[in-house]
Amino acid sequence: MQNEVMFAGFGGQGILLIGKLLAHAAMEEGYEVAWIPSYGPEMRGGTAYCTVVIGDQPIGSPIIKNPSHLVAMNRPSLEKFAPVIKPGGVVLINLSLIPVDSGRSDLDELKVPTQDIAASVGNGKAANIVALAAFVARSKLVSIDSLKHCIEVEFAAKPKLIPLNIKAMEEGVKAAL
Amino acid sequence: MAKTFQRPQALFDQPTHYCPGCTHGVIHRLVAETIDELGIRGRTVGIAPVGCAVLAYNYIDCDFQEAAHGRAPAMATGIKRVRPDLMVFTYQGDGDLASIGMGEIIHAANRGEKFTTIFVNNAIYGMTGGQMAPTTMPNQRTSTSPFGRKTEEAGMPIRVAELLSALVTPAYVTRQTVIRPKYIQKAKKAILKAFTYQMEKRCFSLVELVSTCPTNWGMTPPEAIQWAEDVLLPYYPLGDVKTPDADVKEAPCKTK
Amino acid sequence: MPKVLMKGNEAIAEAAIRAGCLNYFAYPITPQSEVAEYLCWRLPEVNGVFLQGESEVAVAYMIFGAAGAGVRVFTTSSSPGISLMSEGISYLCGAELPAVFVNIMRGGPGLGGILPSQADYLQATKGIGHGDCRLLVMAPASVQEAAEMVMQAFPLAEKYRNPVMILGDGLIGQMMEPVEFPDHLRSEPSNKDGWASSGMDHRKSKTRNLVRSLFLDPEQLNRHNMDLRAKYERMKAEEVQYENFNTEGDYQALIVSYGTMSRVCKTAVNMLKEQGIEVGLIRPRTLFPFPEAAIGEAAAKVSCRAVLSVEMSMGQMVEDVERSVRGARPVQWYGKCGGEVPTPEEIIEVVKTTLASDLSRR
Amino acid sequence: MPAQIAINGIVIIVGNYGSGKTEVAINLAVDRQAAGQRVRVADLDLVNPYFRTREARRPLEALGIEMVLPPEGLLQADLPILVPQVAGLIRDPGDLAILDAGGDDVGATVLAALAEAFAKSEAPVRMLQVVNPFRPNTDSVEGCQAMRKAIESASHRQVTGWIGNAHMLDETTVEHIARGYALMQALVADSGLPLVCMTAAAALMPAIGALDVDCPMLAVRRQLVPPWQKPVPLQPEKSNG
Repeated sequence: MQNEVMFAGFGGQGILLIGKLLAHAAMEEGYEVAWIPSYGPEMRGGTAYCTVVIGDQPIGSPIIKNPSHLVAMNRPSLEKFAPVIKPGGVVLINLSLIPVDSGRSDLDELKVPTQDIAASVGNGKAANIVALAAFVARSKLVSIDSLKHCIEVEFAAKPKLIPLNIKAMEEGVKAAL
Repeated sequence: MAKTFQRPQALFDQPTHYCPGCTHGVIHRLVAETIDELGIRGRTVGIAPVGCAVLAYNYIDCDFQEAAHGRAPAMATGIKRVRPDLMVFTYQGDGDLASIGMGEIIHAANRGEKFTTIFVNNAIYGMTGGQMAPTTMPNQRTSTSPFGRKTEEAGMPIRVAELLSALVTPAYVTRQTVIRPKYIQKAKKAILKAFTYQMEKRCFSLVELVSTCPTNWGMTPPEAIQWAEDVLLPYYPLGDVKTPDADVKEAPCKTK
Repeated sequence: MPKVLMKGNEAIAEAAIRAGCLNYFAYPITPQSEVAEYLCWRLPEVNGVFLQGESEVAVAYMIFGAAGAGVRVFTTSSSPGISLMSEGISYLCGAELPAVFVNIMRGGPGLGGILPSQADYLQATKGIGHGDCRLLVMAPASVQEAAEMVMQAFPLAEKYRNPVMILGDGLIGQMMEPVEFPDHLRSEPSNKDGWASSGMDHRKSKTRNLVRSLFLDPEQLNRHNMDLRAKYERMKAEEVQYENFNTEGDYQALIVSYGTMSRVCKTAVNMLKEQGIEVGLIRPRTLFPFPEAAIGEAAAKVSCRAVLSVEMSMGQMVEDVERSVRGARPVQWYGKCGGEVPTPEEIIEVVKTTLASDLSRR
Repeated sequence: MPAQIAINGIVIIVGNYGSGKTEVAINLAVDRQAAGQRVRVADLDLVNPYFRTREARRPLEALGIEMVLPPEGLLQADLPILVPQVAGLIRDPGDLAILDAGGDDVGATVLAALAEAFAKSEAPVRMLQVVNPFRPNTDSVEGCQAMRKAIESASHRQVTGWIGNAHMLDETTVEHIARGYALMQALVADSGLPLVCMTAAAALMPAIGALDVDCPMLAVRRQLVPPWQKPVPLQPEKSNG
């Protein structure tokens, strides 16, 4: 079994970080993981994306043509990647910035106003955590407990940020229900 | 005094390969005497350049590394950073230091690397057969400037000591010469000072030594000395260009 | 210690420290600058030396100086930077100094691009510097392996008194994977008293050492080169590393591929198996020495009808694969470069076409 | 043709790059040694580390010709090494001291540094310029004179005579030597300096008799050959003199 998750959005939305959090959580649960960034010029201010591969066998190709799932944080990302997602995958659409849907009927679409939710817990910047939590709650690739643990580890150096991000996570999980 | 004629312990007892009238032999001796006087032979590493002094390790008796052309300051940086307890000096000519290795010497000096550079400036490439150097004088004929150095094409000769002293960091930059006995004591003192500053962990020091190359200049040794005095010294004035006590406010140099 | 999730570049940096190498000189270049960005704070924690040089040319000689002084030292760079270091690498080989160079390859020629590539294969294995010099070249295919190879590289460099290169591609440097570091190794070349310019006082012998590569007497220089050659021959005898994948049973074709590319090929091999087509794979872990015998043997298997060298280059390793197969089977190349990475689907297509054309010829 | 090359004291061999100075110096030494003169040779080529007299040191020493060279370990060094023995040789050259300088004015520059030694020597000093008229810059009287001027300026010495070394290596014919001789004659007329000798490969010597050459001929046995050729053995012939 192998799942590939594409995270995509604008540079500065914290795309690479939520990819890393998912990879970390999957690793903690004993899966084989790989986090593959796009490190092209587009990462500087333009589109940022990364792919997280989670499997129970050693991971072969890190180049993924058709990911299983998509977390789209802006409209160009949805338009670019929704067509290549494998049927049956979860597609998270950041409703705060994307007024359209994926255009596919064979995907599990999950629309979440991530910015608005993040703003409601205290900081719009936590939209990425809201999105990740909602995606995890829907796809069930890892447990929410693992995710929580990894968020705490990630922000260990800035402990003031932990409560905010945990709150954002909890609201994200609720949004997926 | 008999002492003057004693062979320093750091100098091998063998004739050099240098041409008659060449100053490398004298400079080797001054470096060797300095190493003896400071008692540092067992923790000194020299870096021999590409140039006539490539075989300097045949004459000076301490650990040595042999550099690629121009790279001695980078190598000295490598040694000194990982082994700050060692005493490190580079021995470089004008082609090596002022042409191909200009980038390395400027950055090593500017980082304040704690080694000493002996810079032998004889205004010509000796090893490769008398080609033009960055320090070749205007109208000086060399094998690659057969009609004399044209300043409109090659610019004016580079005054290395002044150039490096424009940097804030270096501790000690001086220009001396050994072309006549009357200059040698001062040159010796400068070399001793440069090594002492290194022992005191002060930033980079460089001693430029105006020298002769009778063979490639096409002169007898006495003619070469006279030419150096008449032509080189007015353009390359002797004396300290930068001392560690100047610019104390800005420079990161510290005594231990 | 437990597994941690790290970028290849970070893992390479941390692995060097755990291998006892506390000295790093480098110049930034994408896609490996994270190594310097990691070590600039990590090395001071362990009282190590971090220095950003003014150029790759200077860095190569900082490495020379430090290696010549008898300490473990390494640098990391990417293709154009390695080209600038290649003069210094030749001097290190000539002076027989141990050091580790990591090349996280990007696209070329010239400025090329910053995306992953394997286009420095020939440079690393055959053309790294002037003169008869060779590097021991190791090619990791995962972050874990990159870390392990860095840790192996230092003792190997010291065993042979020769630079060792870790040849990774941009993905190896940029990808994050779980990594587990083996225990600490010793931190100094154990044989350095015989050759390092570390100060006479620090040696029992109290005799001086010269670190040099100039031999004016042609007989002496020839002898020196014969000694170097003997070392390279010893590497060939003792240091070949490779991985076999799906080669136990019969297979119709054999793929040779290394680094990131080999992982794509493994996926292709698994997918082909599902379609009933068996393909074997050999992944060289060392590129010099090259696993000639293993590839020659695997290609000679009766069921094997063709050999395919798959690379992120325009056909470089294929020359060594051809040399290894020695005409026993047709050898083909497939590859892309400049940041384009062949997908498993493309490789499946190429394997099928190769087998079909091979059948039609019979 | 006159059989003897009349030289003694100090003979400096100069000429442009590739004029054949070194082969001339070697064969001149062999010729004079065979004629009974006690010959010493100094390799003064500090410029170009390829094709220097030192490469023929073994066969020359076997003939009893004394060589003044840098120390053994530095023979192949890319370093200008002017050993002090050269000054000694100049002060006391014996029967004949041949100084083989480097090519062009650049190679002759070293002679200026030796001016004091020359001044102290009582022996006659000749500076002979070797000319191969089949080389690009010395295929005319003007070219040869320009090279002479450059060498004289760099060495601070006057050229005193010419050696005609007309050859096309292995493709040399008698015709080449005849054409070379014609140019040397024009050069003698223009410069007023004597033609000390012409050269020809030893194998060509029998055919030279047919030419109307009014100067001594030096038989040349090539020593500085590429690795795929063997040097012509330096057998000292009985001199006619």
